[in-house]
Amino acid sequence: GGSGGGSDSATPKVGLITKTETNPFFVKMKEGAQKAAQAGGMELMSAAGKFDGDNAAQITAIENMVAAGVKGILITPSDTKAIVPAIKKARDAGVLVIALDTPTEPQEATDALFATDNLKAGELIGRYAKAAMAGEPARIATLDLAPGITVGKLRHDGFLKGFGIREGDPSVVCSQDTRGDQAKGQTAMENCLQKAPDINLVYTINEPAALGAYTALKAKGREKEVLIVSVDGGCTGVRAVQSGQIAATSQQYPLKMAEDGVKAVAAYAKGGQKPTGYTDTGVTLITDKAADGIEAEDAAFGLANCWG
Amino acid sequence: MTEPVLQARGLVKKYGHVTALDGADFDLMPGEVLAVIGDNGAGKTSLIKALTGALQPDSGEILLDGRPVRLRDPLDARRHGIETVYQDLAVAASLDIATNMFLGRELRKPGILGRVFRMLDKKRMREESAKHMAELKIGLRSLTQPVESLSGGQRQGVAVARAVAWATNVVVMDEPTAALGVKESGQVLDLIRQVRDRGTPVVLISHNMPHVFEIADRVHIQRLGRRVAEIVPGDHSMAEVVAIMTGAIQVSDGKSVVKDKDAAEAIGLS
Amino acid sequence: MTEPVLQARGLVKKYGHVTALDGADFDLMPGEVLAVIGDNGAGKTSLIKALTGALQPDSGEILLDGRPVRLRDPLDARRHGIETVYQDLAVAASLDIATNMFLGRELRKPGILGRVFRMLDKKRMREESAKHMAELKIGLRSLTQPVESLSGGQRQGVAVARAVAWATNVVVMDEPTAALGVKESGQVLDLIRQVRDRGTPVVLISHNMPHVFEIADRVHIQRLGRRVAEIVPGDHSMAEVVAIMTGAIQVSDGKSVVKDKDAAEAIGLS
Amino acid sequence: MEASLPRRLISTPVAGPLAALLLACLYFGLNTEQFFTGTNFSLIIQQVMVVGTLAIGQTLIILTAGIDLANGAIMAFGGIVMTKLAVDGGLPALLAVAAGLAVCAGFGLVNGLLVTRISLPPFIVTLGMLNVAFALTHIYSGEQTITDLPPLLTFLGQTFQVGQTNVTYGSLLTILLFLLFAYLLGSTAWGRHVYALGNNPEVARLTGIRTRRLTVGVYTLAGFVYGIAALLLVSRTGVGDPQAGQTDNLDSITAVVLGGTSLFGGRGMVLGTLIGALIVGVFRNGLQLMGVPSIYQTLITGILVILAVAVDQLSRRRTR
Amino acid sequence: MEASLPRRLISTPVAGPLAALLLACLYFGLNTEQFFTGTNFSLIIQQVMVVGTLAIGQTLIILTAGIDLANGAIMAFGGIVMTKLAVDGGLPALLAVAAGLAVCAGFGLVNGLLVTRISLPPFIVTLGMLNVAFALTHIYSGEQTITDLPPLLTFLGQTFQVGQTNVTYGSLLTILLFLLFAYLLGSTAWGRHVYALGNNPEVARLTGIRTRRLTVGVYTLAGFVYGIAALLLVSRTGVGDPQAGQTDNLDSITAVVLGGTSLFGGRGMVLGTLIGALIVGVFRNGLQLMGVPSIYQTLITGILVILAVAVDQLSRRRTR
Ligand SMILES: Nc1ncnc2c1ncn2[C@@H]1O[C@H](COP(=O)(O)OP(=O)(O)OP(=O)(O)O)[C@@H](O)[C@H]1O
Ligand SMILES: Nc1ncnc2c1ncn2[C@@H]1O[C@H](COP(=O)(O)OP(=O)(O)OP(=O)(O)O)[C@@H](O)[C@H]1O
Ligand SMILES: [Mg+2]
Ligand SMILES: [Mg+2]
Repeated sequence: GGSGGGSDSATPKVGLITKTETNPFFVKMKEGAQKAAQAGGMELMSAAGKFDGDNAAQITAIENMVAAGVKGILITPSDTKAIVPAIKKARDAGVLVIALDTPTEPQEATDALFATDNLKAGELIGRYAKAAMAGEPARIATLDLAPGITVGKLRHDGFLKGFGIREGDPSVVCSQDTRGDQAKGQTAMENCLQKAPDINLVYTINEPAALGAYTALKAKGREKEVLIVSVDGGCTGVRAVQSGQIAATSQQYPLKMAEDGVKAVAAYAKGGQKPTGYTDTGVTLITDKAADGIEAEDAAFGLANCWG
Repeated sequence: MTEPVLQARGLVKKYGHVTALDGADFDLMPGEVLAVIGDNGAGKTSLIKALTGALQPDSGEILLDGRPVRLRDPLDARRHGIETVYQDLAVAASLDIATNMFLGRELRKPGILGRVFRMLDKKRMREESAKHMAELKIGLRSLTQPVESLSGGQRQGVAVARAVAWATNVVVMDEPTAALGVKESGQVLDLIRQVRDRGTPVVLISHNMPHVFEIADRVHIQRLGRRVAEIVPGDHSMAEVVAIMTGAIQVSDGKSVVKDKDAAEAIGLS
Repeated sequence: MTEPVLQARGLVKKYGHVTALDGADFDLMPGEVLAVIGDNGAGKTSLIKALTGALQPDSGEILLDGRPVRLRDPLDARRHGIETVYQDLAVAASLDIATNMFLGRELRKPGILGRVFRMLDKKRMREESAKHMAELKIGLRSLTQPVESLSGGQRQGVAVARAVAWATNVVVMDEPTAALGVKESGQVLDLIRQVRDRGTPVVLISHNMPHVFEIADRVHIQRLGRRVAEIVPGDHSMAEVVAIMTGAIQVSDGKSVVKDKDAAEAIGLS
Repeated sequence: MEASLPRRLISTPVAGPLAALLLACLYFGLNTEQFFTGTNFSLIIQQVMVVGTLAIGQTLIILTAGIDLANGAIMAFGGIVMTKLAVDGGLPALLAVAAGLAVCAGFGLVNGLLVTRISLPPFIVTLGMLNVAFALTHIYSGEQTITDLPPLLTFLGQTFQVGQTNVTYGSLLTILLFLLFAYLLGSTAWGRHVYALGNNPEVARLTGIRTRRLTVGVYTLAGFVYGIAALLLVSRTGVGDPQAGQTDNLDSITAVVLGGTSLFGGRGMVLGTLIGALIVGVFRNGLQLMGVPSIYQTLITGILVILAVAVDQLSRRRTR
Repeated sequence: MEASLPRRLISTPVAGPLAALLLACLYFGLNTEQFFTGTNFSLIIQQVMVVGTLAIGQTLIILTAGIDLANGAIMAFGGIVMTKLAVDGGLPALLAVAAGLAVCAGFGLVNGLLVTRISLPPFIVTLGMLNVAFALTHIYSGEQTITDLPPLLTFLGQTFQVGQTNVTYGSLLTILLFLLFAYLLGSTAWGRHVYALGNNPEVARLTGIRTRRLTVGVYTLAGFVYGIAALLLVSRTGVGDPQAGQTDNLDSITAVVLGGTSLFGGRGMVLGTLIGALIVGVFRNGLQLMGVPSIYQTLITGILVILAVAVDQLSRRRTR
């Protein structure tokens, strides 16, 4: 390529737009995309929102990438509905658009979807938690993401579904937003424990929040009695599963999503076919304390496949 | 006896424990130059702020042409034709001279531009400002320079020119010459005479006794938040007036009464 | 001839197109009260700002006791024992009187509290401030009230008291009595005399000619950014001095030379 | 009396920001092929129009020595009100838009009243309102993005052709708003009063300006402008988005300050704000076109914000 | 001369915030069982200690009429530097901490130099630095959370017993820091100069204060305090977290302003900031104990921020 990452029009370009630029999940996704792009002789452009839910920045990124002449755009939509018109414009301009990780609404707004099912990820740990509690009455705290963010809602709903309860069930004694931040997760858990000291099951939106919760529990000396379940499958998280801090987590595969996505764009750029439909990149329950009747892999498997 | 243009009865204003005005009276006769004098902190500024709507007295009443009025803010006073040069806060520093001159009473362009689009007539405002400033003979390089780049005296000049230009009823000046040079002070005094000659009474606060004796028709002496005397300069010597001001002697019914003998001696009376 | 304490040669200061100082000279003799007079905008403030480190002249040199010095900031001047009362910016409004008096030279508690913990001796600072303020005979209710709640004159008093209290070499005052009442002005003039009598020379900028003639040993007349004359008050009448100031007459070798005949006549000379 | 045009241009406070903008354009133009195209410029304007419009209101408030941290949140709420009333509430689109504008102006009014009646610092009032508007947005929308908008709500997102380039009506409206406010601030008595107020409220009061009423008016008008920004946002994205505008408060302040307006009030120009907004937009667009990874874009943006204002400052110091 | 103690307490600027804090405590105490317990109070202090410590630096800067938008980002970077050097870099823990503190102080120094040497507005400098520090954090950490810290780095998170209650050493350090800065600002010449500087920089300069040097010193010291906040954060969470501190700039400003310090500089007290930080912590804790959903917590916090300052203002107006 030319100077400064230049604009050698010979190399086809592929764009990757993530929700934020700082979440390890998306960083891993970018790494995967970068590698695949190099292998496929393509130039990767990347962009991200400033915060989870930053639709405007994603629209801006799509526009700029179309202006830069990309062949295809891979996007993890921050707002599954709000992004649709911008995607439509890009597709009208002949750009292939693939949703990664999170589907748009409607799903057909993109050419294809390579994703984990977040609802299913939540459901897995919900079912696991139900089995692991073994009939003991649950006192649940949910440490959620932030108001109105799709992933957070899907995982939360999935967890409740898997656990067999509904929103508003009295066994959920404390719910708090954490923005997926470890310090905020810790504060939330501390306050939850003040409110309901007998909490015995904690659902967390991601592993940093889970580790925050663990720290709060440990300060109370209750870390052994409380079951923490989470979603994501980052390496830090899996290590926490291995050391018993987190009981189980649903592992996702951002690397694979990105690699597949870039390959699809590369194929399309070479005059190939547009991919279509939904490709599930899978989700795996990771735990070292298997529960009866729940399919799971152990932490060793998790570490071998973890991201971040 | 003619009726006072502007009158106050029993004005009281307290700031926490400090009593700035303690039942102050005030009378301004038509067409006169009334000097208000008094020590620092005597309540001169507070008095005229109350008279010009800049301050709400706690009690007491203000009468304009014999009718009680309530001046809720400076705009009310302005509407009654009272214009004021305030002691400290006279001009908006980052705005230019012409803008300051016309602040709150901007001229609009004639015709549709002004009436519908409310467009300012900057050129005319500049020209008229130049005229007013020229009357004061304050040398200025440009009317478009911000006031903050003027010397203290020049700034004071802008405030004086503004008040004189607009007053229709009363002009009040709180130490207008404090920052002015000899020449410029002389011009302000001339201007005050001109204003009086066109029939508008002037209230002048000043610490400069020669100025006061030169120009005032009557002198209001303020002390400890009150009017302690009203005198005509010709009837009293400067030393006597200063003595009244500082409380060394007291006045009752227009006659001086020695109160504090030591003090009176100290300043050379007796 | 004795050597000047403070001297300046050819000071130049330009603000954009405005030339505030245009080759100004300055000489202050030991133990004298030197008045600096001139029209508004003549460059008096700019001159003394340059002499006290508050302003960096574009060119020219400043000599202290005959030796060239560079005053990079007001602290440098202070270290040389030069204390200044500035025209506008004298005090920090939200701080109390005692704090303002001691700003930049705070007293610390004796012993370990002061030396190691650098603890302020607030009580002593309050007491000493009270003493200094009392010398000026400015009535104050409390030394702990913020300066912003004082009247203009009281505020000026604080600045004057501070300068006088600390000066060891030169006191410079830029219109210190502009906002002061008759009594308070008198006290400042007394204070200036006291300072001179203890051997410290004083530079006094003032527009008040009676004051200048009452107190000054010599007068520096500033005009259009330059010193146009140095006179002794006794040798000239007030009218003559004003004429020099406004450019109506010129001085060469200590003798007045009429320059602008009309102007001279207008102010009553000839 | 009047200085010559070039002299006036140099001494105008907008000169520095303008120079920064032109330099940035030049740099990106030399380093990427796609930058200097009509389509790309049209794009940049579309991308800055929402923050730019918010920044108009922000300029008004900053000129009075205030600050508005709530503008993005107020806009988001206004957008939800418009879209939800039109789609779920079954209101005619025009009425829904009017309601959205009214709600935004209402927020401005409340801000103004709190600032003047209780003498609260604008920072605190708008910080509180930021949370209030954010929460109301999420409660009222039920976290749902609102889609399938009637055409009137997206009209401003439509384009018309200028030469080869598609320009949206929204871009045009934004430019017109800037010109309108430049006129109001520069050539009407109201504008003079706003400057005087920000310069020194006590002076303004003493010269007979009704400062409280003026302040309330400024905040209300700013709120109304945020309502227009909401409409622009809705028509740009085609949806009502409860997540919108979360960083727009700082972004709009950045635009205002990059445009040379003083945060202490009383000094500045609204056209400077337009330039400030464009600077941010040009950097984002140019860096993206050059393929700079987004974290480095953040780094560079940070440095450039400082540099842009530094150049401005240093150049002013020289001409002084 | 000296006013009586009760009179002084009422006239002190901290009275309003203190009243607000006590009222809030009373309310939550009456409405939840768990609020009035030693453990809960210890918890609240732990929860506010990081933002509280940041707010100490913020207070210093706001007293000089500045503002710091970068403090959270600087802290995050400092935390990453400490933990990464200790864990990946193999540096002795003490040295790693020292390096982290130095980096934070260095950021403060750069801010101070930019503010004084080029006369840039603090808002712009720290807005730029916010981006710079944020980007550096993510680039240097490679987005990895750093775990398995040596004990020294988490020592401040350890607890000791006071009666029935576990108190962390970090909480103690935070309180001590507040007392130290209350002393420095209230009883040393340096403190007087900071107030004078914020009050009117020109007056300060003319009275012989080296205002530039003082300003640079204040920013550097503030940066150092952010370094301590970084250590507190690391020991509280037990990890080095690149995502930390993203909302702490506004949170710390909120604490400062709730504590009665003027954003225009020169007026305020650092103990007010402690109270301001506690107000926020008490509300968050109390509302959660009452089971109020997150989004309503946001709403209520917004209203209460306004109310707290309004009550303060109104009570002052009455005593005037
Ligand atoms: N805003 C205020 N807050 C508190 N006290 C005030 C305020 N304004 C004036 N005062 C006090 O009220 C008294 C009268 O003040 P005022 O300014 O009216 O005096 P003055 O006669 O104009 O004095 P000067 O000749 O110095 O201007 C003074 O003691 C002053 O300290
Ligand atoms: N900061 C500044 N910027 C621009 N011009 C200035 C500045 N300071 C002073 N001037 C100009 O320099 C000239 C001299 O000002 P200076 O303040 O020294 O006069 P002065 O003799 O003290 O006047 P006064 O008696 O009114 O105080 C004036 O024309 C003034 O407008
Ligand atoms: Mg007065
Ligand atoms: Mg002067």
